Amino acid sequence: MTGGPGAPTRAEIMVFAASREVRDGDCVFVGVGLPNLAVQLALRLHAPRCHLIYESGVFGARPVRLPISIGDPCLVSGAAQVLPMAETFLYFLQGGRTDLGFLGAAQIDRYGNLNTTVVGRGYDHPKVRLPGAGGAPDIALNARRTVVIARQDRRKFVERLDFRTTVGWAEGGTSREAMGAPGGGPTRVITDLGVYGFDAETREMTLASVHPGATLEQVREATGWDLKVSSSLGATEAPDQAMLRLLREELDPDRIYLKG
Amino acid sequence: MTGGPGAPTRAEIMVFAASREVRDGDCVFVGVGLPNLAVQLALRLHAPRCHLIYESGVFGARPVRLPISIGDPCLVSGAAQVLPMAETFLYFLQGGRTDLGFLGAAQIDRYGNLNTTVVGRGYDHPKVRLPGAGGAPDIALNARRTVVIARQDRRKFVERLDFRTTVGWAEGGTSREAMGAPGGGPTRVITDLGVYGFDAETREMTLASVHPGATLEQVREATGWDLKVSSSLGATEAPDQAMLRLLREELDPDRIYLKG
Amino acid sequence: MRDAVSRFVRDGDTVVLEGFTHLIPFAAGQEIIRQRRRDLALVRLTPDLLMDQMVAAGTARKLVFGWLGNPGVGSLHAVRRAVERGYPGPLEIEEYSHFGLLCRYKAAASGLPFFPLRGYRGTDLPRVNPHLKQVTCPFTGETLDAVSALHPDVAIVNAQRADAHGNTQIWGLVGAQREAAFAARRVIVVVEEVVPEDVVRADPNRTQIPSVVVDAVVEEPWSAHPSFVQGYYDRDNAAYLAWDRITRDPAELERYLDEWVHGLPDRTAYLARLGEATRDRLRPGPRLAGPVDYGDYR
Amino acid sequence: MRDAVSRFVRDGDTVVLEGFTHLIPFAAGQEIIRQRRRDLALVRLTPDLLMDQMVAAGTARKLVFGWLGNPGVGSLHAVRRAVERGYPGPLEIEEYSHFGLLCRYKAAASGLPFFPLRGYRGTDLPRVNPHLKQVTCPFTGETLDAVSALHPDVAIVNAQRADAHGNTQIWGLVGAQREAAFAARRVIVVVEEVVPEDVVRADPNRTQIPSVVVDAVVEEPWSAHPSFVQGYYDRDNAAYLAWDRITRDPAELERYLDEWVHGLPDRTAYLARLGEATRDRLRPGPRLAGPVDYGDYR
Repeated sequence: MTGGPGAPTRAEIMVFAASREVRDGDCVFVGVGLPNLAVQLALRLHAPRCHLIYESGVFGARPVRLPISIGDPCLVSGAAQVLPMAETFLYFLQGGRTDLGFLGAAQIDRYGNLNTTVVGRGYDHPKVRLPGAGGAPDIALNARRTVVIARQDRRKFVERLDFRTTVGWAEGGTSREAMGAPGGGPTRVITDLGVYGFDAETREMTLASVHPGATLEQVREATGWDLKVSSSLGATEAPDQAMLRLLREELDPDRIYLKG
Repeated sequence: MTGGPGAPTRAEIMVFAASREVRDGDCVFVGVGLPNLAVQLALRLHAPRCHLIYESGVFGARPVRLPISIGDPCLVSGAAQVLPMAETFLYFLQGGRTDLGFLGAAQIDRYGNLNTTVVGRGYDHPKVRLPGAGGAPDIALNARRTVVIARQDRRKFVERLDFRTTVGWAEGGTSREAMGAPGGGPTRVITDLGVYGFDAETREMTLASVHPGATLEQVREATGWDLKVSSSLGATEAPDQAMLRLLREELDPDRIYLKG
Repeated sequence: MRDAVSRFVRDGDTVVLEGFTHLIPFAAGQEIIRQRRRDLALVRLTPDLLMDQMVAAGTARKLVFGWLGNPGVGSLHAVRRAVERGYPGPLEIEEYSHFGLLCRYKAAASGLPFFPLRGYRGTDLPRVNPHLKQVTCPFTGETLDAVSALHPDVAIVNAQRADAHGNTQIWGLVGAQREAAFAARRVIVVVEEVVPEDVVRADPNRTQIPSVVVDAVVEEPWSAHPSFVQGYYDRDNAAYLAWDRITRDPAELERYLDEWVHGLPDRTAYLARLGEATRDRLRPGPRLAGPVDYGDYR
Repeated sequence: MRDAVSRFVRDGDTVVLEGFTHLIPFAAGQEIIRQRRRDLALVRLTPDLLMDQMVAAGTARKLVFGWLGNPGVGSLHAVRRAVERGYPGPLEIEEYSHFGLLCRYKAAASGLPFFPLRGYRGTDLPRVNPHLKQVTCPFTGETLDAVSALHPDVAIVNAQRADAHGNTQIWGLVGAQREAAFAARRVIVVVEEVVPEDVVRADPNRTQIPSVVVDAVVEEPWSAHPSFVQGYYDRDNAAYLAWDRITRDPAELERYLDEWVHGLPDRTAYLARLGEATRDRLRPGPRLAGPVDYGDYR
């Protein structure tokens, strides 16, 4: 399945892996881009009754084109409900009605804490000013499960964040619980190299599978700390031809999100 | 103007006096019954641009019949806005957008504090169980001005309330301010015998005018404390024939609220 | 309706029945009476005739409310008898202002343990209700009032229409239905009409309650009678006035419950008994909202 | 528009320009640039291209925000230059999550000095922002996050339509417009169409903002371009993509402002320059909401 013209790209493997995190019936807080593709794929495959929630205020979206932002008008036309943004956060997220949230990050540490604020240690004079928090801190705190999707390299997978925008498992162990965080914490990290879980006790990120075409060595090279690896490390399941056709021909025909 | 078949009744004088409390442009939190008639009258006479707000969630109502409750469907059809009830309280009332609120009471004391909860001192085993708070405590606390409309007798105008449901000027003087009440406090009490203001310093209820047909002696008789009387005590202005025609023929033709 | 009440309303539950003057869940309340549920804590901003019936029928251990009356008419005699004289049995009460009780729903719907407001200071209400406390603003140091969250076991709300999944649309007074539904563990929606999904999805801003919080959708026309449904029927004022008379005498109230609730199998029988003439009298003329365009974005 | 901005927006003001991806007040923001307002504190959940323009044009002393980017495209280069290098001048920033900033509007709209939420614990945000503190629940003893109220001097919001009094209707994403309007001291509403009062009053549940909080109603079609208006026009993605290119070079950005803002007297000239073909490309096909009946109650 790897190699040949029909072989899945790493972006496609990421989207497929992310789609497997969606369970049927889930209320999913969807971000734009890869998470949106992942949820669309899940809807067509194994989770036809999952509900798409966008922080812009949309519940039960049925977009007939690929949305370009989380507020695209195609998410509204034909949706089940549009709410004021505040109520989307208050009732769906903080009210405990969200099963799954997807997040991205510029930096992530071994406990799944995220930085999307600044690169460089000086907050007031950052080397790079990133977009900031958006919906992420609240999604990470309140959703039952969160999945982080990010391309992986050493500048992104860091020993220490320059700024903690969004809490994951905090300092690991029971530290997240101790701060009274209501949601369930990060359950998966999906990159272009592999899929990670978190140790049930230490809450440290643990490599669960490596994508077809990538090696454990590449993964370690792209990680800024001494990476824990699962004793049952396997290869990430890749999408089959039917799924690829769905992704390429129906969901993102213009390759807007599947460039890489 | 008093006497003769066209003479105003005491209920009509009350409604007219209440209508004079509405200023043009006011946002008025309207209760049903006499306050509603008063506001309708004000709209037709001197306050064509006042806005009717009902705690049921209606802003800018234009009822084409006499509403039977604060949630009558005739208040919705043709209104400028319908809001969730919570937002009506949060934004219009607590947010400081309400100029005037009307209240009723089963008991009132000299500082304009109100009881609509129980008659008899035992809360758990009351002699009479009254309706309770409704919207009153919040209106009294947050509106810029409040006007109390009540028929007057000694059991209603009491030295001491059996229960304080709604705060007026608290214990008088600066005690209301001291508790951090944002609204302006009660400005008028209108009964079937007279109209009252509140002393600018002591905040004690003070008789400002006696209705045509009633006497100061009657008023004192119907008051359970030693009543303060304004040095400039006058007669309450009565509605003229045109206003009476409006009230009787257009606003309450079935005499639903103007029975008395 | 029978199935929904039987499955989702249990003895001892805390049950919110909302709808502010509009869309009062009479059919659901009467089904609860018919199924002889007991020891319920009934919660409603304005108890109205419905709670008078449910208290008289012995379903309630406790009444949680904001304003207790027959709106525009007078007292709720059955509730008053229970509170004043413990007749026919004791009834615990817990009272708020409308806004205070609303804020309890709002806190629960929002996953907050409390909600801050300006509402109770200077009154005797906190003296008789442990759910009213105060909280200090961490920025200004100011003291505000606060209510605790109320998480009902069940919320029952009426609406004009829903799709089969429970996406529920209301126009006219929306009251506290959305907050109550999001606050509750189980939700029953009772509608005048179940409509195709496309009807709801053609106007998503009208949806008050999303399918995902709804456990049962019951289609039951006229289920809010004698209250009203905007655009469908008017309040039956004659019934509100008659209630005042009926309930002054406990024996007559018993007869009413026997004839109109226990003696009838369901709402269809109630409507037949109510008669077509009454329904004709209550139907308003049309007053249509203009359509708006959401746009077809491809 | 010229009069509304001239009368209601003053140097040094805190100005909220809301609209989440939808109904972004571009025409109003560009008029503020044209009138050379200075030292504004600009507040917006998602600064977007509009704030990039306003910062580049030197109107802003401070930016208050939740997420800083060109949605679906990339960075806001002008804002980044200001924050990273103080170019062309210093820019103070104050940042929140979307929910946190929303709660600041909500507190102010509700007359509360703070709003409780679950949002910041375990992050570095409170370290750099004094408006993020904690509050203790008086019932459970639990510690919650809290934000202070934000009372802007001015809120500018776009909408599909309003009547001449300012009763304003929005469908599609309603964002934070209602909260921002109730929170503000002065409100400017910019609409695609001013409609007769009867159109608004035929559907009062659609009204987001009531006349009583509105100081000026400006009718200006296409005033949200290059963002979108549900049912009227789509987002102009080409413009969002072009912005990324234009703003990489400060000189080119200057030229843009000269040509498209300072060099044009008003929005009519902007639309003429934009051209009919672009507008045709952005118009969606129709997708109508069905009408509902409010009933004629007499």
